[in-house]
Amino acid sequence: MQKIAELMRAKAVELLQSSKAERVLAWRAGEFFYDNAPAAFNDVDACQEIVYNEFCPANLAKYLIEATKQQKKTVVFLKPCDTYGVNQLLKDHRIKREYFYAVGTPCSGMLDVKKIKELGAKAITQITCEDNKVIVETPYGTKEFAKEEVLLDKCMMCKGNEYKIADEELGEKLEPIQFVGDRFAAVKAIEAMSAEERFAFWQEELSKCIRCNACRDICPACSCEQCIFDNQEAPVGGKAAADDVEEQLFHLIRAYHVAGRCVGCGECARVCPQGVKLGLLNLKFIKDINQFYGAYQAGEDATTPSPLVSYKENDPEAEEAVQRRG
Amino acid sequence: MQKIGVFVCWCGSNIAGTVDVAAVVEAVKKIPDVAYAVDYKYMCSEEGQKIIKDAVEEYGLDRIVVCSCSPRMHEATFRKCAESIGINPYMVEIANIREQCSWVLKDVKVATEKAIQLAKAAIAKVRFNNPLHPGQSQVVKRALVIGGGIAGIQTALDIADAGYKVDILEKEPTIGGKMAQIDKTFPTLDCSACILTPKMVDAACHENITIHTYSDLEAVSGYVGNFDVTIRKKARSVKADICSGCGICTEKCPARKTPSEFDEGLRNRGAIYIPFAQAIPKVPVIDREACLKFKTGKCGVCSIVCPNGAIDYTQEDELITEKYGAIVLATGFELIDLENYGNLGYGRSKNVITSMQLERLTNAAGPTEGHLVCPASGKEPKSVVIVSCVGSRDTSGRGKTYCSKVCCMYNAKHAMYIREKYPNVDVTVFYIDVRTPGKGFDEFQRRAVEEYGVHYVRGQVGKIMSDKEGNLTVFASDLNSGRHLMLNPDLVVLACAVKPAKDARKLASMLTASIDTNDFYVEAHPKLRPVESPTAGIFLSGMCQGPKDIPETVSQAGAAAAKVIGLLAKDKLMTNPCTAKCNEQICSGCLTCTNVCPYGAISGVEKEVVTLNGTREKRVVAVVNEALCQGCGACTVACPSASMDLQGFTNKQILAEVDALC
Amino acid sequence: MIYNYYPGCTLSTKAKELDVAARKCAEALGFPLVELPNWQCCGAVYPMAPDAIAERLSAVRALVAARDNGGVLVTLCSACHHVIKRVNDDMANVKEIQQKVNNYLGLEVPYTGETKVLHYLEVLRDVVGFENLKAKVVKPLQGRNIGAYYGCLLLRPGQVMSFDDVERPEILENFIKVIGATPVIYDMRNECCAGYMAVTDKNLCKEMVSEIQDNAADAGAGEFITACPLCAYNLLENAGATKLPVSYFTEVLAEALGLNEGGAD
Amino acid sequence: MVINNKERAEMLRQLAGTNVSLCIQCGRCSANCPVAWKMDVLPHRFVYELLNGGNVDVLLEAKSPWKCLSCFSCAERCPKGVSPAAIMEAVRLTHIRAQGNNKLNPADLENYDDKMPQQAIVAAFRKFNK
Amino acid sequence: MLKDAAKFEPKIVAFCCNWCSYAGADGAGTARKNYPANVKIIKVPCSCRVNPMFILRAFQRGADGVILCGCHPGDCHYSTGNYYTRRRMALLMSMLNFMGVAEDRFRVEWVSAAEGAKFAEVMNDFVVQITALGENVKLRDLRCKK
Repeated sequence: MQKIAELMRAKAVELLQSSKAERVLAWRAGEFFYDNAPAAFNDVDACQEIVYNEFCPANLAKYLIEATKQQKKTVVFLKPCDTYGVNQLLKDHRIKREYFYAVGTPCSGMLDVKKIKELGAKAITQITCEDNKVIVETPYGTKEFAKEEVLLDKCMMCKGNEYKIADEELGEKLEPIQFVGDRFAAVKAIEAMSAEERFAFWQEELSKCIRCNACRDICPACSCEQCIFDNQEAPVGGKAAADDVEEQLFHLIRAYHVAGRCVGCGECARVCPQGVKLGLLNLKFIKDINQFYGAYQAGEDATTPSPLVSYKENDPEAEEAVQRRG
Repeated sequence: MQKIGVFVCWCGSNIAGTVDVAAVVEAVKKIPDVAYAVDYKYMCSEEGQKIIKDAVEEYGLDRIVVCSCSPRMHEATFRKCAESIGINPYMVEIANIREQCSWVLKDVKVATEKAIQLAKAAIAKVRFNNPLHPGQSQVVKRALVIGGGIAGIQTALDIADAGYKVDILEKEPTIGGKMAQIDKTFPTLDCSACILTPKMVDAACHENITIHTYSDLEAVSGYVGNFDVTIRKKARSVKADICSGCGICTEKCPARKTPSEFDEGLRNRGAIYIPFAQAIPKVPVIDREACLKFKTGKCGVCSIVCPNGAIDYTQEDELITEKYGAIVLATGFELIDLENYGNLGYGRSKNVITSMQLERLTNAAGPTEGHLVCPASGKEPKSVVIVSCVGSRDTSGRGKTYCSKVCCMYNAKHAMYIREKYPNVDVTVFYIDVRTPGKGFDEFQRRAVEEYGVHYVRGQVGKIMSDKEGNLTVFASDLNSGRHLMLNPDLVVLACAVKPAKDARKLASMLTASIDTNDFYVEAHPKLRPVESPTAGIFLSGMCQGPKDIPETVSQAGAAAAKVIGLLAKDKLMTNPCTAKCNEQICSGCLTCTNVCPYGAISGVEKEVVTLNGTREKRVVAVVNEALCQGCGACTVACPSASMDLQGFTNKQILAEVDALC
Repeated sequence: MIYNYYPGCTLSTKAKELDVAARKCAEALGFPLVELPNWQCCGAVYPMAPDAIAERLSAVRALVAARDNGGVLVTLCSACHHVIKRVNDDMANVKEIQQKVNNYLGLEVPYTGETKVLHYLEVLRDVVGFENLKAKVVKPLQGRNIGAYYGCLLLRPGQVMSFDDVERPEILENFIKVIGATPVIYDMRNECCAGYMAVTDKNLCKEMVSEIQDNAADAGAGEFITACPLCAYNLLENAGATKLPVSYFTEVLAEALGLNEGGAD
Repeated sequence: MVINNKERAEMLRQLAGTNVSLCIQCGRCSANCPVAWKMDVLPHRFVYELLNGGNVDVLLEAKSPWKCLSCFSCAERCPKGVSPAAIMEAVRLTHIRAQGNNKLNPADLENYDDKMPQQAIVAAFRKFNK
Repeated sequence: MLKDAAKFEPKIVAFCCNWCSYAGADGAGTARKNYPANVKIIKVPCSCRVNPMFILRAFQRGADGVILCGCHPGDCHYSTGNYYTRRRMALLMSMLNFMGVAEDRFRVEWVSAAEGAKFAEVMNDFVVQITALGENVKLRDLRCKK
């Protein structure tokens, strides 16, 4: 990964110097090496601060909206999974192709520092990956974990190492993650519950929410000028009362809202400070859409219309669809 | 502060009989902003409207709620009333307390409570109503009539005579329709062809009429005043402009195994054929499925004998596009097939025939040159049984639930002209009821009995059997005498139910015209708008709307034409102002909405907009073409940011109703 | 698929030929019949009165037994088929009957018409397939003009029996073609033979059967086949001057399949 | 207890379980009945009397129900889905459900033709006896 | 306070498209085909105008049942509106099921302008169904776990 970071810096410098771009979107180190954050780099010097390691989960795609507005050609580094979000933004006409230069950036899975800490690693000083092992250095000694144990949940549903959009690719593609199981397993487990159990599950989950809006802010499909939740004219409007529709049904509405446009990146669940399993709602819609209307992956390309703005004459009726899911 | 007036109609006893209207008035008076409320016997009457107008003046009302019948009945009336006193017509809401309340409920307390709630919902909605102003759209001064039977021809002639261009679209190779097949017409017994063919010629010669025969409707888009239509002119395999209509090809064609549609299968026609002598256009057509040239590559006789070289085996279907302001459906009818009535022996014995076959058997231009014979033996019958209601008034699933309306009269006609020409032939009509309302109709039917000695037996036939020689045995009941009969007629005529043309449903889908479960087109109102489809700009003429005889069809054709003329006479149409509207300030320009608009009314336009921060910015936003938008609202739901809203049915209005009812 | 089989009372006594041939052919054609244990007589006539619950019980018991053993019930006698299929329809669609019967029987799992009732002919047509059957015919009955006699119960009411076109059936004619003979269509093939009048009004039977015999003979039939023992009885025993021979369709089937060799012919 | 005509008509309607109000009196039932020529009161009349006439005596005294073959051609070919056969059955049941009204004597069984199928005997005893 | 089950009168909102189902409801009225007063109709131009959020809002505000009626697929006055409706509502219904709330309180029915009798039948049936389910509390309680 360190090698990739070097390549990124070199590429950023090259593109800025050749005037192919005015700006670079990449990651900058945070307080610790494991809390890297998205950042914009406007000149060659600044580019030296670009970092890349197993702790760069954020998708930079959404920052391209600003680039498009400012009409500034921007270099953006995209991990394979990030490219789906870019395509979705293109499809939604929120970004324009002429204002960004996409550099495919290899990824072998991002790690979840929370998991590492939960497994007992304290005061982490260094983390290195070797094949499927993660070695964690702490003042109290070295700990070793299987990668599977400490990968981000979203990386356990990795879509592979292909870039769906890229002007060029940096270095060689890395081996795709090997622990990908059935991404709908958790959804199926809930489906198998009784109605009462399902209700109890969601009541438990959704009651944790503090309405911080992190889930919507991170989402590459949530890119409106003004969010419906902030629009008084919208059918969900009405901020005042705690018993309002918006308050009670926020997650259902949010998930429905991006149905057909959600690329399944898992970022919403990752950034939730309360650990609400809200990504399952998105996955449920993806599963239903695949099952009712045929396989569809949002962000696969920038042109195919979403299943919610298309139809077939022999689509299943609502009741039929629910039963068919079985 | 808003000033809402609520007007509660009794509709005589229709509403007041079940709803305590005074209680409704009292209840709504307590609602904030309701400045005035009153009930009256007939709000739609002039006196009722005056009450509304006076109240507006006296109380300075700015919004009106009428609790009355369905808005489909009188919304327009009350909107006009509001407009006449300076209130924007779209500031009116209707609470439907008749169809949805007094007519479906019996208990006064329950009905009154529901009426109050419906009134509350309407009041909740009207608070969010905004004045709306209809736009205008151009009217294309040309009409399309689909179907070239008597209904279509008459409609087209009436429109053309008024000075407008009109096209007739006919799927068969000739216009004329079913009336051309009929021998004589009731109640005058005059020759059908003699009165139809001059009209066919008129239509063909009319400078304002263009006829497309052997053609199908391929695609339709647009809306009232502006329909874009694609017509498929099927390949005739004969060059119409060169053909002289001499008919040599039709005589020489060696492939003669196809039953003639026009003669109801009573004789065969060639693969190249002209349906009948007076066909218009008199240009043959090659039935490619029957033609040896097309099937085997060998033959080509027609092309050899044609003196003009008009045969063209390579002709292809042609697609033509045209714009129309109005479309008339005149697609007519056909007889039901009798597959569910195997007990009647149709198809098993040639001597059991349909009424339409009888028309061809008695027609001088028919397969027997008008000699009535039994098809099996070729001999004149000695006795004929006519069976009414075959497949009509049948709710068992075998036939049609409705009365076909024309059979009683044509049965009398058939019986009469058999007796007229062959006084020795005994004719018995089995009937359930004889239904002959209409001018001179009952008199006509009575003549069959009184002057022509036709036997009318109240009863029905059961099984019809035939032996090896084709002799028929008919079991029947005679209800008036309580007897069971066994007869041996030589010919049985089945008065089959009529049904709408096969492609009626397909056309309804293409035109978004309403259609009922029997595939008859639905009129906008059964009494007050009988020749219009609920879809603006689509009109109905003839049997396609419901069973009717020729005089009725011709009247309806004229009525449909008058409606079309009324439409085409306008230069511009007021468009429905309840269109989608984009809030450009928050529109992100994602253009998801464009995917679901059936009219292509939304486009992305780069505009300078004021952002939410108050700054100006140039970006793409969705813009609705109000002339194209029909106001379905699909875009409002597709829009992720709720910047698309539907005027007249805004999110706020609908949610206000939801809140008021929950 | 398990082919639960309901022979009915007549097939185990007076119409053994119908039964024996049917079992033999079924075996040969790969759908061995499994006789329901402890079946009771269906009652021979469908009890039309909605309050006739007891009269429906034996049919329901057979249906339940079939449901619990794979869900298919094959019948052969037209009357049994008629009664069982109509009672099954009642159990599926007539709430009152469904409730009363279930209340009476006190089944562990209430019965609501789940069993699929198939006539033997339907199995031949829809499961074996006439084309496949044709391939197994070793002794085509060439030169025989056979009039299929449907009678009334096999076809009516059309909406419940949904067996074939109730006025112009063709299943037996197609069957006749498959076994190599020539079907003769005559008008009275789906008219009643006078049925149980055999017991009370022999003269009426004779009058009605004569008409059927004449009608078939006039159309060129040399013999009848039928699926109903009572039809067979009436056609034979109450015939007048015309007396075409009658056999069960399973008998001619066995003949065509070559299963009669060494049999008790 | 005296049961009036109206009540008896209602009892028959219940017992028949077919909706007579659908009847349009077309007479197809009577035309189709293969034994109509042996009947004193034709099938359509059985529907009519329960629908309008209320002359239940005519039905109860008629010989027709004892001629009816339950062949269902009347019901099958009724354009309205009414079953005159069910009314015939209701009339039969009205008779035989009353004590001592059996039409067949089990002792006669031995006189029956020995080829007579069980089916015929069971059927006849169902139709004519309680 | 728990309502007396026997006297429970459910609140039911019916969204009806103007061209088919609202006309069908008028037809039910004209033919005097009774259905309970519990059903209150909100007119929309087309079933595709009905935002799933409207339905959620109705439930959240106390509706015990919501039914959406439109033209039969293929017969939409606007050609394609109800096709979109069908997809939107299938996903909504499936999600309500997934969350263990109210999917059986929500129904989609296609009722044409000619089907007045069907309209009344559907409403009668729906009222029976909702009455049997009792008061709707789940959607309101979804985030109320203390």
